[in-house]
Amino acid sequence: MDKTIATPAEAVAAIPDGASVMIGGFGGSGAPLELIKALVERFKETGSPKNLTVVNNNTGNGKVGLAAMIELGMVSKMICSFPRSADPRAFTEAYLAGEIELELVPQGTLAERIRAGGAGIPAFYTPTSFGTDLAEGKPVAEFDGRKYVQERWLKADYALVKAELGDPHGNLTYRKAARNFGPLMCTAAAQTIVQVSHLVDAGTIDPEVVVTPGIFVNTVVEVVNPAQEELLNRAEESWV
Amino acid sequence: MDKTIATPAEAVAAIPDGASVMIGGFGGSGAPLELIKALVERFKETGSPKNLTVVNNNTGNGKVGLAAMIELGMVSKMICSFPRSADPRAFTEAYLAGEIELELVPQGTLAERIRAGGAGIPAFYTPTSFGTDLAEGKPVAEFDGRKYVQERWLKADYALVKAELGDPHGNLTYRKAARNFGPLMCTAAAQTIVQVSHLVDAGTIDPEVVVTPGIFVNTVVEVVNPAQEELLNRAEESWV
Amino acid sequence: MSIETKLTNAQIAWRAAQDIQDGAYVNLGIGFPEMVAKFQPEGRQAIFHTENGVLNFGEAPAAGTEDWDLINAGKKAVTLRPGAAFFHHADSFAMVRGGHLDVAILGAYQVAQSGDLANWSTGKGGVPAVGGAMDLVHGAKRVAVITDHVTKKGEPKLLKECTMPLTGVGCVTRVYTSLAVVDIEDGQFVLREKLPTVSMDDLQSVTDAELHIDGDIAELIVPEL
Amino acid sequence: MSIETKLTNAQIAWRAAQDIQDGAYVNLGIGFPEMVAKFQPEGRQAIFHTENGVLNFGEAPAAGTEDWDLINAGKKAVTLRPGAAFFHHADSFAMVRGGHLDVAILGAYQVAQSGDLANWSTGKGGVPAVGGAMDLVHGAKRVAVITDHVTKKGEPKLLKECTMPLTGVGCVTRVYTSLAVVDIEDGQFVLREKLPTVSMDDLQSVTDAELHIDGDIAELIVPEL
Repeated sequence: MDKTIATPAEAVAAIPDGASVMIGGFGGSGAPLELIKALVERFKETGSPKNLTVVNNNTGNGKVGLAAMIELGMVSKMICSFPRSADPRAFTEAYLAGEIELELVPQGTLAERIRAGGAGIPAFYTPTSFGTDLAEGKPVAEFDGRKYVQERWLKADYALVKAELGDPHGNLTYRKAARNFGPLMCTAAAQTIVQVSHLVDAGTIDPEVVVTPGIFVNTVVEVVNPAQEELLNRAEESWV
Repeated sequence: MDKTIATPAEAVAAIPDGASVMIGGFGGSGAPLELIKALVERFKETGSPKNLTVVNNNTGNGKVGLAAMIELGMVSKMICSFPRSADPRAFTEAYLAGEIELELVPQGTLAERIRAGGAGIPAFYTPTSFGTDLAEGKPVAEFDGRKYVQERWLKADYALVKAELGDPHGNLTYRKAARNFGPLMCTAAAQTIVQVSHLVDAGTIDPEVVVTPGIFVNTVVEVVNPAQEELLNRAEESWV
Repeated sequence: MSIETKLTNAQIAWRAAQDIQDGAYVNLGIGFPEMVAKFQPEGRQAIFHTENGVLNFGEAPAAGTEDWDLINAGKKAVTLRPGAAFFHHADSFAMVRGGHLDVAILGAYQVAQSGDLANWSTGKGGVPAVGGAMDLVHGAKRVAVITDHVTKKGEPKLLKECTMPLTGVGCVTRVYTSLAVVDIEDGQFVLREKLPTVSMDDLQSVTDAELHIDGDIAELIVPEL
Repeated sequence: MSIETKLTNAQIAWRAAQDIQDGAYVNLGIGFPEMVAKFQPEGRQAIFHTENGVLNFGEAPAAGTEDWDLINAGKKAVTLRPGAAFFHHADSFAMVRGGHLDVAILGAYQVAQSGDLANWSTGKGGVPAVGGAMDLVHGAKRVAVITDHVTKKGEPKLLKECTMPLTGVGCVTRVYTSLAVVDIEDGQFVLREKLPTVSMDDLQSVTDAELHIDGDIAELIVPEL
């Protein structure tokens, strides 16, 4: 059992035009920047992948990471809860120009839809968004005298996730609040690709502290000392 | 913030007749035996609590733990997936005599219903049990060409759970496969009472390895060297 | 309109903090509501939850010592207190939606006497963003709003009905404003406290819906902060 | 009926094990199916999942060294292999229901040519018990059954339609029996392998539904175990 691969470029090489891609992270925390950078570089060299549907809590910040993907025109649709950031220009401009589609989902509903996708639950009911514009067109049902909105699972072709420790089975731990959407996205994609800051031997991670069991992971690539989006932005780095 | 209490007897003192009680464990692994024993002793002394609805994966084994509760007549209804064990006589006899009601739920549906109860999801759809006797009377819906059964959340008045480490905030870790239903039940009860094998100071448990965050726990009681049901049964212990 | 004195945002946050019990689990909205954490009364300690998977976080670290993997929902760096826990987003919103938070304190564009809240979209175009607000309003045991009593243009924010897109229906039970503390009960605004320098008539004149009175109206304290 | 030779349970388990690929994630039902783990072909290692929250467990420990917090779904003590993980029941069944298992191998009272499976209740009263069977049949990418070809009374178990209460509808795709390997395709039993000592007529005589032929029928190996 060895799910490791040598480089981020190899890890993302198969992602085709038109794919749906879940990208972990909440803002910069947990963003798999080296996997994203490999995608960006591939796009700059080959023009692919493009027309991507990306699932992320946000829509990037500045000119690196997801924001760079959007500014370069790789993304045709965003599914997210909060398309704002300190420097949201890439998304804002594309959105106002009608160049990118937006499916806005309340944050807890986004998380639960992804979990449902991974857990084989095609639909569930939530009180969230009842009576609001974001519930328009969705079935409503009453349980125990309260009204709820039906939401559908969310799956993707690929998930790109950043973890802390990883072993060749794909068992993962995360770092602090960088955990956020990572464990959910790992479960909900047909192919889950994870960059880990430390690749360790099978058996090194205590089975008690594994957050994502390897069954949810297809590919592991070690990226030591990964970049932090906040620091890249403070240094005004640009991938565009 | 101090959720600790001195003894199992005090921890379970408020559970009234007719309460619904989730009890952690899969067979003996994870069974909170000292909390159960305190309930049993209270019942022997006072005749309460009785007419309990108990949620557990099983229905006890031998003459200790949940089996003793059933044999003593404390339980009027079981919600479980697998009412069999090496020595299932307590439940079998009560059930065949019509003295105890049984709601049989597929194991994954039982787990998901409890999770849904804790997560504010009043209903969800699952492929499990579609077309079987256990789906009778439940709404069916089709998603993407496949049929699913609607299941409702499951909540309880109390949860009795066994954990390994616990701190005064109620943060918990578990021991090996004794984790099973514990983290779910902690989230789904109005009052969650946990026996921990080691009570430690706040800050001792690494925030990365907390399995149940304290927000889901109301009462923590330390029980060092807790009994293991399998060993009690091998020693032919009886609480009846 | 003759209202000259009003509470600052910090003072509103202070007032809201007085109602948070020791040991309460609390979520504070991004921005202004985050200030509430600073004003916990002596001897009480709330446990703060952030949507992105941290329970029991503390103050901001000193500049230069930030860990950008340890942030709150507003993407600001935070620290941990003893007894903290990390968890993923589905567990985080299980806490929210499942009714495990004692209090959520949010900002508002508008609040209606029905308890409807509008705080996510002005409805005027631009880029809409909702975040966790729609989950929070249906999850916490108590949903309170802190807000200036009127908009920057002086228009009422406490309305008969919201005109902006709703965040939630019938979800708010108390509003802390720059002029008053108002409960929402049975589809009515019930005035609990007001600044002594503001008359009932003046207060009503900047409130779209009727302010009802049910028992004494206490004096809204103006703390020195 | 002239069938004298048949595979033992161990031999059926051996045959089923030959179809499990290296690195496959596998759930084995309680009892007889657990035997499949013993017969993994040289050079392949499957990862075994148990409903009660363990991935990558190994063999039973020596008697006297059991840890009763480390058990499988059959409540038998197990050990761990390097790269194991513990998780709670909802995550465990997310693996099952979410389609993350490659193979589930279960026992059966009856299997129908439609792929319907009955393996949880004889329908005759007593205490019903379902466990995780109904979840497993709708979750794993491939659901296979291992079973004697007939009941202890000699009645067929491969049927036109199940008469006992169903575990799942149209879920089984391959049946390993004591006499044959049968695939379920388009609502038909398709014979893939049979014991060379058993004639087609004899095999059909102990099979309620028609056995179809689609290409060669291979010889079912009788391993020496």
